[in-house]
Amino acid sequence: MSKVNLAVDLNGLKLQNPVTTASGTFGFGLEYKNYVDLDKLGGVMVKGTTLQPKKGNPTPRIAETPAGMLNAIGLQNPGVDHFIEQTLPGIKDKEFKTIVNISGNTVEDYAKLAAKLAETEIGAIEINISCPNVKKGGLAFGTEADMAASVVQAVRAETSLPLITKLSPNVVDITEIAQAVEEAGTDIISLINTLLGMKIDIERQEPILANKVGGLSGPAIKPVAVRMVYQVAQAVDIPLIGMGGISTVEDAIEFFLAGANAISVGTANFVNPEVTMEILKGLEEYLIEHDYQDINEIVGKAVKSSE
Amino acid sequence: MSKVNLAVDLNGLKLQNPVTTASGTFGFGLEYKNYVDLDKLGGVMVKGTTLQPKKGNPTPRIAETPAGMLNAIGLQNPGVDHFIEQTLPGIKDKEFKTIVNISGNTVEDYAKLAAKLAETEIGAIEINISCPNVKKGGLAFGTEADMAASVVQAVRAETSLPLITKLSPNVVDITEIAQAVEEAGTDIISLINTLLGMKIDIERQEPILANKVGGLSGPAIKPVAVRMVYQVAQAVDIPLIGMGGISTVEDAIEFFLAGANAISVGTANFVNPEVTMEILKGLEEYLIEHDYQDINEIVGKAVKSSE
Amino acid sequence: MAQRVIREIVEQQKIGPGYFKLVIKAPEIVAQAKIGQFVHIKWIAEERNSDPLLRRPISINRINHEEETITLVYRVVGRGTKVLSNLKPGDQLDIMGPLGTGFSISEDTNRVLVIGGGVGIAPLYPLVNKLIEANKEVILLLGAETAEEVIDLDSFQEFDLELKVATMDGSLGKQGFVTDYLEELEQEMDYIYTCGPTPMMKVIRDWAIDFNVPGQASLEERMGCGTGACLSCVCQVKIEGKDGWTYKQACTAGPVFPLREVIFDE
Amino acid sequence: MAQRVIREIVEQQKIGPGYFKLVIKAPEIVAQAKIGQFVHIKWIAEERNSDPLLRRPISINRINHEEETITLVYRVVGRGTKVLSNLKPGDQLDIMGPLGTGFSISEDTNRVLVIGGGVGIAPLYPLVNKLIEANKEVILLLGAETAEEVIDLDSFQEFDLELKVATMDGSLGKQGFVTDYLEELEQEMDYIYTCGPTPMMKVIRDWAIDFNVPGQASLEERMGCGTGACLSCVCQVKIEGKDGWTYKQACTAGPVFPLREVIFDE
Ligand SMILES: Cc1cc2nc3c(=O)[nH]c(=O)nc-3n(C[C@H](O)[C@H](O)[C@H](O)COP(=O)(O)OP(=O)(O)OC[C@H]3O[C@@H](n4cnc5c(N)ncnc54)[C@H](O)[C@@H]3O)c2cc1C
Ligand SMILES: Cc1cc2nc3c(=O)[nH]c(=O)nc-3n(C[C@H](O)[C@H](O)[C@H](O)COP(=O)(O)OP(=O)(O)OC[C@H]3O[C@@H](n4cnc5c(N)ncnc54)[C@H](O)[C@@H]3O)c2cc1C
Ligand SMILES: Cc1cc2nc3c(=O)[nH]c(=O)nc-3n(C[C@H](O)[C@H](O)[C@H](O)COP(=O)(O)O)c2cc1C
Ligand SMILES: Cc1cc2nc3c(=O)[nH]c(=O)nc-3n(C[C@H](O)[C@H](O)[C@H](O)COP(=O)(O)O)c2cc1C
Ligand code: FES
Ligand code: FES
Repeated sequence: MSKVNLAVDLNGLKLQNPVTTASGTFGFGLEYKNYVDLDKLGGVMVKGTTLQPKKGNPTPRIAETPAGMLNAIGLQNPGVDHFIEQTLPGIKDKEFKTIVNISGNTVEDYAKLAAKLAETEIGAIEINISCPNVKKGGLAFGTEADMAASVVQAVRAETSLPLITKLSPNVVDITEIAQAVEEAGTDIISLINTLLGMKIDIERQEPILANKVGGLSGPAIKPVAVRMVYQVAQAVDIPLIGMGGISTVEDAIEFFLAGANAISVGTANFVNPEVTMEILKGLEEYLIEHDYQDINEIVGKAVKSSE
Repeated sequence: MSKVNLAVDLNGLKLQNPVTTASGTFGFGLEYKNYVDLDKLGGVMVKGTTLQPKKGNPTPRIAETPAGMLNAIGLQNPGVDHFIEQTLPGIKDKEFKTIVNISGNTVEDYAKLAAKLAETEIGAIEINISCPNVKKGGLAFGTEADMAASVVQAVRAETSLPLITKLSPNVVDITEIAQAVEEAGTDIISLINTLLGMKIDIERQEPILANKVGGLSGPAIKPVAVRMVYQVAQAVDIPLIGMGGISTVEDAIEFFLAGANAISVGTANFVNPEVTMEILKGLEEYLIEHDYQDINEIVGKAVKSSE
Repeated sequence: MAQRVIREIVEQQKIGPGYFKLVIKAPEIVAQAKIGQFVHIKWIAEERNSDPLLRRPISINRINHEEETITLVYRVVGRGTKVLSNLKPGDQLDIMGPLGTGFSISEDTNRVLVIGGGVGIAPLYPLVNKLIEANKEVILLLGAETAEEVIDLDSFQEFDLELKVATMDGSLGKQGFVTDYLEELEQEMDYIYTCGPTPMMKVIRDWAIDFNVPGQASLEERMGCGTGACLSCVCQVKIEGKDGWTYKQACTAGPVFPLREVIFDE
Repeated sequence: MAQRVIREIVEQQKIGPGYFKLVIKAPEIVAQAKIGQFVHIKWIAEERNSDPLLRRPISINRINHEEETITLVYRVVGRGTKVLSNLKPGDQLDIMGPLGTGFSISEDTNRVLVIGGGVGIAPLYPLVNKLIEANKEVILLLGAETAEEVIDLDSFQEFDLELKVATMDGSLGKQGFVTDYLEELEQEMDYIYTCGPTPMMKVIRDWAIDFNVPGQASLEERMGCGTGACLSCVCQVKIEGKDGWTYKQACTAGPVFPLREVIFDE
């Protein structure tokens, strides 16, 4: 038994603890079962799911960069129907909350996805309005406040499941988008998705990724992510799930202090498949050492201290 | 004597070679004299200069991040008059081109700065419309196309010196700003300035920087910078000076292949004060090994190959 | 079952120009490993430095049950393999494995062709060993840049098999591509195994289709997770159905795929 | 003249809890170094890894002209100093230096107070040595957490000076702050030198102003370039003029500043 409370209630989405895994980095929940005691996770954001099956981009799909990586997977997934029929039955009895990350090319796509998921036993829907790897739509939704809001409204109309809206960092003012999606009815905001980047092979003299550009993730982007969580925490009243480069418990704590109510681990799973368990243990230790009873006590502390 | 041509002509700004040092990282040109044969540099962008002397921000002004650093210097500088009277006489006879990086709070500030510099013996003016560390103005100019354009026009009206406009990466679509400043009359575009970031001290539970947020630079941001150079190279017809995380000759070559006509080295000077000389040597070697006679031959190669 | 362990390096030896052999004491991996599988490794970084960031996939070259060691043979091609080559006996290595499907050996085949190119020879020793144990007639074709780069040459020579080598510089065997030997084959083959550079495997696949020989190819793709989660390592494989092909993860559905079903960037 | 050199580590020794002594063969630095100066160092990174990225400033603790070595004494507080502590004799270190102004010694002073706290004691040995050589009457006050953390205690005890120690845990000397000794001073002082934690130096500065004693303080600030270019290491120093103060670079105008002119975060 844990001596401190780690459970969080994110505007209706109740997680046994605030440690979740980021969409696209943890498959559909079971891939890491040899490394992680899955039942101990707070939540799993499954791979971005679309209406129709998607093959994704040609390879190479990833490239390594200083303290980071680029990916251009292109949303390869077997489609939402396959997910509901084949994948969900295998994970719905796990202790973690299954959060389905959805992507569409049109507002209607998002609405249809939500309608299909509305009656399933999932924990929440995460609206990905920020995937930089889909040519049509994707990025634009996440970078314009009214587009973002209309996606959220359309999804909201279809379901009473907790709604998470995932923001893109490729914007001038992330608080503007955050406020727009809050108003449009999202229950939770998650941030950040990847920054758009490129790496060039200087011998072949062309971009390494087949898709040319890709999303930058990993420790390199952590300062940008922390800054955005810090800003959004002051701009909205709904809970935040912070992510971007979290690789250690110290990183995770930075996000809580910046105002995140829960965190998500992405790229770090690749580097250390046991990282989520280490963060969970480290969080408890930090709280005990610093005399807190509850993880919620440290949320936003760095915002308050600097006001 | 070099066996290959490294000289570049950036729309009138002639540099003996394309290796320059980024504003704010190389002082006013002489600080590195013990480490660098200054006369071998192509150009030096001096520390951001303002109309009035500025004290800058309180300390801590920097923080280290994974493969990067945050800075919030806050444009400490002795003011443009001091620069012209005291600093310039000491550097104007150097072989490198002196490029004066200017910052203002209003369009008028920029115009006045340009007017003062117009008759001096400098190589070019670099308009910093992207400094994230000044509360008023600064960032906004660089993130809105018409604001950016009006600054450029105002400066253009005051001087026939080569004009470089330095773009902020904290935008949705950098090509839009690039096209706006091209149309407004800039001769050259330099990019990128720093990404806005934050680091939190988890023991003190507050941001490390006194200014809370700062600009992220160094290898971490290189993929974002390369991507932006690649995009802007396809959107405008004027020369580009690429920067952001360049620490080795391989990094520099990525920028040339992405479409930069010259490069600028920032944070890497702190890590290895001799880095500019190493890049210069490495560029020659790369060109010779790959049978090029002229650095200009490799500019934009990765753009062409992937069209 | 794959796991993550942190285990000690027993031996690190330079075995050729840029080629290294690394022996690691790893009982858990040894207990599980099958021929053709790989490990996903990371040096223990000083103070959690995150550059270079990702793990590196390397095939298992030897499984030694007595010593409880596995051996990796790798070529230094970039930053990660360079860091790896600087490690010394006593240093710890972070290992995920054993991963992937590995090679499978069918009862019904007799005359088996094994073709390896460059560093792609690394996973072949355990395979050839098993084939010989199973009394197959093995024809082994090895290709490399130079004689020094023919991994495990001595060990292969100890087997009772037909061995032909091709090197690009002609320093050993025929000068040229290993696939040049395909034309010279005098007998019909029941089965092919191959691992090596894509252009080589492409030629072999085409030949296998032409002569209707089944087989297995071990592919390489950039990997993130190594567990099937990230979809970075996918390879194009023919299937029945609308498009006629699908992407499969090299880390879990591969790295070994049915040779004639592999599509190479076409 | 400061320069950048890559030189070999001769000795690395743990000298206390988290405290290390590093001896480096560096003739060029030795030839130039003045008391109170520092070096800006970086371990040679494996394959240019860029995490941690920046150099670390460390004071010169000893300059040995015969051996052509400099000694650094440092405390492990974060990732950089941890990596440093893992280096071994024979490893190379990338050094910029000698940097900064250093301490200056005036002819006109006789009774000199030297106060060091924690790792701030590190640069004081060469200073005290020089003061003794110049026949000054030295009163040396040293403060630390525990007895084990009083750097160079043995060496200082060999000098002919008045030495008082305060430790927070009382394991050596008086229990409490080293500044508590200020009240007990029986004689007037001509000059003060100090290096240590900011709260300590603040008390000393106030005392120096009250008792009108001139002096020098060696300050710490986060550093980027170490050459005056980046303006990250600035300290607030009083000057004549409109605002009454200005920012000066600790790396070039400091790290030693006139004690009574320093403004500490006020
Ligand atoms: C299943 C499998 C088994 C392998 N077995 C061996 C082996 O036994 N011996 C051996 O020498 N090599 C093997 N490789 C290739 C080896 O993984 C790469 O050479 C190595 O990752 C290069 O890393 P680097 O840091 O030196 O190069 P860098 O170019 O610095 O690597 C940058 C990134 O690209 C990836 N990458 C680069 N080249 C390759 C490649 N050819 N294949 C996969 N990823 C690559 C790296 O893993 C890393 O993420 C295998 C690859 C796979 C997929
Ligand atoms: C002129 C000068 C002389 C110094 N002399 C000594 C000495 O002789 N012995 C010794 O143990 N320490 C000395 N220090 C402090 C030493 O530089 C820091 O302890 C060290 O940089 C911490 O690095 P880290 O990677 O372990 O810590 P981290 O916290 O991981 O460092 C992160 C970043 O903050 C900077 N930083 C953190 N703490 C300090 C600090 N106190 N001062 C300056 N920068 C800091 C680091 O340089 C780095 O850029 C000196 C500092 C200065 C400015
Ligand atoms: C390989 C990979 C695939 C990803 N796929 C998705 C996705 O399908 N949907 C999504 O919203 N985010 C996706 N992301 C973004 C992550 O969920 C996360 O927002 C981002 O990587 C930042 O976190 P990190 O630095 O911890 O990885 C993906 C990231 C990676 C590395
Ligand atoms: C300490 C520091 C100070 C800077 N000051 C300025 C400045 O005054 N004006 C400006 O336009 N850019 C300034 N920059 C941004 C750099 O010129 C450069 O655009 C950025 O750091 C990215 O390059 P890098 O990754 O090579 O450092 C500064 C950067 C640093 C690290
Ligand atoms: S490496 Fe992640 S799916 Fe294969
Ligand atoms: S460290 Fe750059 S100015 Fe002092």
